[in-house]
Amino acid sequence: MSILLDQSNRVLVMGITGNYGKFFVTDSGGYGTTVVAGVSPGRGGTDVDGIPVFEGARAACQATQADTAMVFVPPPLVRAAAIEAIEAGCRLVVATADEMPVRDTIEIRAAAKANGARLVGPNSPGIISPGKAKMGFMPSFCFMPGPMGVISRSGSLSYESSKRLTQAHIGQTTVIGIGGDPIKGTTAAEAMALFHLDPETRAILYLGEIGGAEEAAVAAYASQPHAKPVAALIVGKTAPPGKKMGHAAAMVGSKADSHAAKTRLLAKSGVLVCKDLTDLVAQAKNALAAAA
Amino acid sequence: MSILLDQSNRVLVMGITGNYGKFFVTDSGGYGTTVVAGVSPGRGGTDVDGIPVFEGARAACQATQADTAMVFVPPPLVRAAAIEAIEAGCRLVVATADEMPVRDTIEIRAAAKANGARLVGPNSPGIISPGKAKMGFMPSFCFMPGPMGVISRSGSLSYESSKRLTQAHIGQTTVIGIGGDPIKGTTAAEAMALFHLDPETRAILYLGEIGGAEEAAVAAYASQPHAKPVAALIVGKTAPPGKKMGHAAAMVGSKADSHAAKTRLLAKSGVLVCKDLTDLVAQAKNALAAAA
Amino acid sequence: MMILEHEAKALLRSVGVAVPQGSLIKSPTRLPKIKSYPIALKAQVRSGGRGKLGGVIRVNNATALKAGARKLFNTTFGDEKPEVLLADPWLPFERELYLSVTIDGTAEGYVVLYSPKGGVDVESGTPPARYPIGPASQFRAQGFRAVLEKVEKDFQLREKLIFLAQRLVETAAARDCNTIEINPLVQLKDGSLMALDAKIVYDDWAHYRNSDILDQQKAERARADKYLRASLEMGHMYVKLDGDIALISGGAGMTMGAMDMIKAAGGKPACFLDASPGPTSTRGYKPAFQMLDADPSIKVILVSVFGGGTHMNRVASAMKENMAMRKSKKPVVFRLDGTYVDQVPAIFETFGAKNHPNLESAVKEAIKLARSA
Amino acid sequence: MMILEHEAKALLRSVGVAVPQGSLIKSPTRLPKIKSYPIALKAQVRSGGRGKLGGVIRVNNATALKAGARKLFNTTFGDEKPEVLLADPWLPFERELYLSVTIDGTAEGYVVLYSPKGGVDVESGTPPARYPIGPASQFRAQGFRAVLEKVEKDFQLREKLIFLAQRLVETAAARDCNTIEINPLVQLKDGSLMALDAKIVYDDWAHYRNSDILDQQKAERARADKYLRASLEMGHMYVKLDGDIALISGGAGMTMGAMDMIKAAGGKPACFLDASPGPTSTRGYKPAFQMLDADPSIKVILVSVFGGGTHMNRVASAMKENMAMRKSKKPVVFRLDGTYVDQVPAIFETFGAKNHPNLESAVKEAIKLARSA
Repeated sequence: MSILLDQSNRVLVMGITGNYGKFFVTDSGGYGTTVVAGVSPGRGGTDVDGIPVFEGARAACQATQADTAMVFVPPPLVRAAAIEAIEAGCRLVVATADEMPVRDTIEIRAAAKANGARLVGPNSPGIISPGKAKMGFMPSFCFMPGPMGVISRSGSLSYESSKRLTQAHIGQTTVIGIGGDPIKGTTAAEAMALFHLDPETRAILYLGEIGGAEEAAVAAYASQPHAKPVAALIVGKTAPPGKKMGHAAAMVGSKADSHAAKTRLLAKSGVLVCKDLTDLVAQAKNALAAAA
Repeated sequence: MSILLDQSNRVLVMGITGNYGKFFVTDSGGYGTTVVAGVSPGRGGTDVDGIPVFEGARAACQATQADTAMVFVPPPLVRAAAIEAIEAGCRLVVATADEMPVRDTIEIRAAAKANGARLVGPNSPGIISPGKAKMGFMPSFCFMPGPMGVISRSGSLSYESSKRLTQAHIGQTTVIGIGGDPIKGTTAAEAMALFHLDPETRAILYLGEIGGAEEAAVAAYASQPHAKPVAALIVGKTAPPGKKMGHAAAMVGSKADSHAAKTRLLAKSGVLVCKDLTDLVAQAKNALAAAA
Repeated sequence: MMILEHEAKALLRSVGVAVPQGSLIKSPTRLPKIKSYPIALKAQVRSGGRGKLGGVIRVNNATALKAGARKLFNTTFGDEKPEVLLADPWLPFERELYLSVTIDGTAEGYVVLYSPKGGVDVESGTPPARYPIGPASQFRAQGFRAVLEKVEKDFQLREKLIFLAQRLVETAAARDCNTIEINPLVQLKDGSLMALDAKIVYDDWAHYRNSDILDQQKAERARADKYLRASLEMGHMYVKLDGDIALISGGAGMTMGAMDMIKAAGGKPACFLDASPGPTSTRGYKPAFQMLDADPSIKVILVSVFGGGTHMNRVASAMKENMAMRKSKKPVVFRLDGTYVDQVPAIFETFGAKNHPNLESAVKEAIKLARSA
Repeated sequence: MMILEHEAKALLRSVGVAVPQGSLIKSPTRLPKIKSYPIALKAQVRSGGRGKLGGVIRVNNATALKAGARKLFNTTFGDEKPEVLLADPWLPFERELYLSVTIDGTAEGYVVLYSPKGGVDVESGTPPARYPIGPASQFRAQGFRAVLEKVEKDFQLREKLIFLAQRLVETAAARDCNTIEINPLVQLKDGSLMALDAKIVYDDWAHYRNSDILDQQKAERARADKYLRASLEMGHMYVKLDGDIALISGGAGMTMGAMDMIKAAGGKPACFLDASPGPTSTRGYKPAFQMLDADPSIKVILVSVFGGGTHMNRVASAMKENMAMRKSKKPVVFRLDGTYVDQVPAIFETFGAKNHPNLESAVKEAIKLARSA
């Protein structure tokens, strides 16, 4: 199995007539994702590679039973598009856009909560359930199906890490990019809880950073009695304090934000902490071994 | 009967330890209103004339089954107090304060709607069901029980008009002050609908002003086939265009706002329009006669 | 209260709305260097209908600017002369549109109005399309899109309008604006939108959380004469009319009702004056009497108060003290009613005043006194 | 990005929060006339710990002001010298408190933090009380009151804090502030609250709807040298470190992962440079190479990109063109991977570059080259 995404998700593409939208139809559709509709106001009635385009999300969902939305509109428009998709009935909305005002994300998350939906992102590579479906632009060759659930705060790092797993024949149930922003549609804690309930996920690999409170949530999960084994790589050991490292949330502001504090807390909670990227596969194997 | 308010309402006074709150306990309590509790943060555990004071609305409602709130706090604090009362379970909230920012009223009204509650006010004298209960500072001698439902945009004008009715032995089921602000907790249309359903209300007297859209709603009610007879006094015949006459909503901005347009529309819809205050009792009598 | 066009544009610019890069002219003798002509020279006044009254001039060179500025500074629009002019670049555009956000009772909050034809004649055309919102947080792109689809064919423009309207609604809520009107909103050659004119009305009662509103109130008082200033500082609401019977009353509806009755009985009301704030203190009425006593067009003052929370014994005492302080011999007619009105006659007796039993009687006497003055 | 104290106070004042009536000093030779001493002379810098570094001086007279201003203008705090000083009246107060609003993931939005003991040592004391809100519209007086009741005994103060906190939360949302911190918030003798210091952090990504943020971004670029300015204009995220191996990467996590690996392998990273914006164009990388080539402390440049939506064939072409434009002889090590990486070797062959098969190998070569440079 997998979490959140497989071939049964019926995907609506918000902004389907843009470059990203068109590439997504080809790339993710080719991967196996069930893309059923697109929205592009003013272009309803046309199609993109055979996928029908609608004026709005409500019409699209009614006509195609779409239940999942991929948002590819410019950052200032993401809030409106995501909330439109949520209110039209999409239960999963993935927003990859970075450069999103935090307030907009807060409002999307609140709208999702009020409607029983889930947001993944923003500032995220998206989510892939290898061999089944992907929502985002992950390089497909880096992934293969298998028992490892992967959670990542960073896009490229999730590709890099997944490729290392795949080369070592460790497949993944789902790889979810939770994003680098301070407010996340899906937090590490929420992603851990989903993997916990997924019977095929035997162990979890968490890819974290300095700054923020996600790692504390990972530690809290790992220290529970029936937790699945967790391996973790935390990057930013060499980041200076007080500087924002690209991601809005990646900054050592207080002591708890630092690489040392985070890795110490994780190790204490029973997480297999990777020394660095080179150590990743070894700890992933240890986690799977612990699950056996 | 009456609308919204009678002796069965269990009234909570937000801001009970202030001057207005204390006077209300004496005055309205003496009139028959069932005042059961007060809120004054920091003064919980004390009492005002035997009415217990609580730290917050939730505690007050739980302890006393209060279901109705009278808000007597300064205008900048009304929004917080009203929403607190609504979320604590009060189904009717009366706010008399003027000088309220419109945005605050919009938010209170939205909170009331979301919680199935009703706001009366702001910038309103409140509401009185003669002989039963009053929420506000109406001079009690102006009112007596009887068959006329009265709706007023203005406080003093409702006292003046009710006194004239009372002197002419025309009693009132309920006199509701809907207030002079552009956004009203209870609109004229909503008040008309409540009087329509009240079996003891035989006719309705509406006291309106220039500006705003309330009078159009009154006309719309009156033109319905089974409407109760409506008499109306519209003040502001001598008001110059483009000037705000005290009430934020009382301004002739467009042609439809004017005294002439409003009285014409009302008359056309079958409303008995009073020429001026002196004509009020005569038209009220005509309305009651029409109901017979 | 309404702010001037250039102030409204500054606020719009600050929230990301495109406006022309104009310059301000504060005196006809201190003119700015204009880099490129033609420009639109615009009188900064609050009165409506400025365009039709010649308040906007197209100016092609520095000489014309000098003449135009002198002319506009010397023109009265409605009842105000401009204290400042705005010199905006004269921009070519493709279309004139109308977009506004305002407060609306039937919308239970904010409403967006859009008309595909903006400009000075917008009011005489088809009524604008309405998108009722409620609280600002309830703005929905799909909701406004559905309204626009019926009146605006250009779908790319529709999306730009949705984005702009949401920003205007957010701004109205955040800055306590009861109206933000852009007319015309123009579409430039590149398809982008720009606010060529703007009208913003602040919520007077949000002054404590918005320094812009507080500053406007101070400026409004500074523009008033000393008597009116004192009255405004007391919180009185005052509108001057052209009659001779002044009215001091409480409550907007009651005050208008009394005005109407004066007129119906053959008199001429001289003002709307709602003295509800501070209604029981001597201090509360003092600036009202001072202002009305100083006004030569006023012959009689009618005090008509019907109080609930306002106790009539205290109003009566306040009247006694105010009468003792007055130097004017203008007659004052009293009609107090409401809570504790039974105590009024005894107080009035101490200074020889009479309390009329009803409004009709008081109005009748006021008219008689005005005629004989 | 963080704004200066006096800018933060101006914003707070505009939304109704009481702040001292201070004056700005822009040069040690142009000092304002101070009506009443003592004053607090405060260096306007973004760096933390200003108080402990002597950045706030109590000044008792005009002579001391001159000396104090000269001293502060010549002091470096962290890595910045003040360009402006703030002269605030030195106000007596009863209590120092701490109040802030910030973004918090576990609160799913805004959180209010309050500590009954404010001042410079707030971080070393008991952690502040937390009131998690979510979206700004979810602020509830009763919610914050329940939090305050546990830590603040003065019930009148509690109500003032609730009112102020709601205004701060509204302001954070309306003006796109990710943090508004008042420390100390002081209680004056009359019980009222005043912000003696203020720190506001804007949301960089809300620049298009907030001219204050846009202006701060422009000012930040204006402060940067020409190379960094070009890089910032491209949207690159750059943090200088003290090593000699520069890194051009894409994605924050990947970039940090590579930095860490350089260090672990015995090298010294010279920067964090995330070039994700415009990641496939020649133009996108040009300012990065120019900046790093011009920096004498840098010996080697390591380009490490692992792309999903970023196609490696286009990155490889962009590298080819950038290499052709460069005048510097600094060695560049490449490691590209991800979408269309199979097309990279053919492109690299045309200009004699080598693509490393993995990060370890690329890092190893970069370290070797740095040692031999």
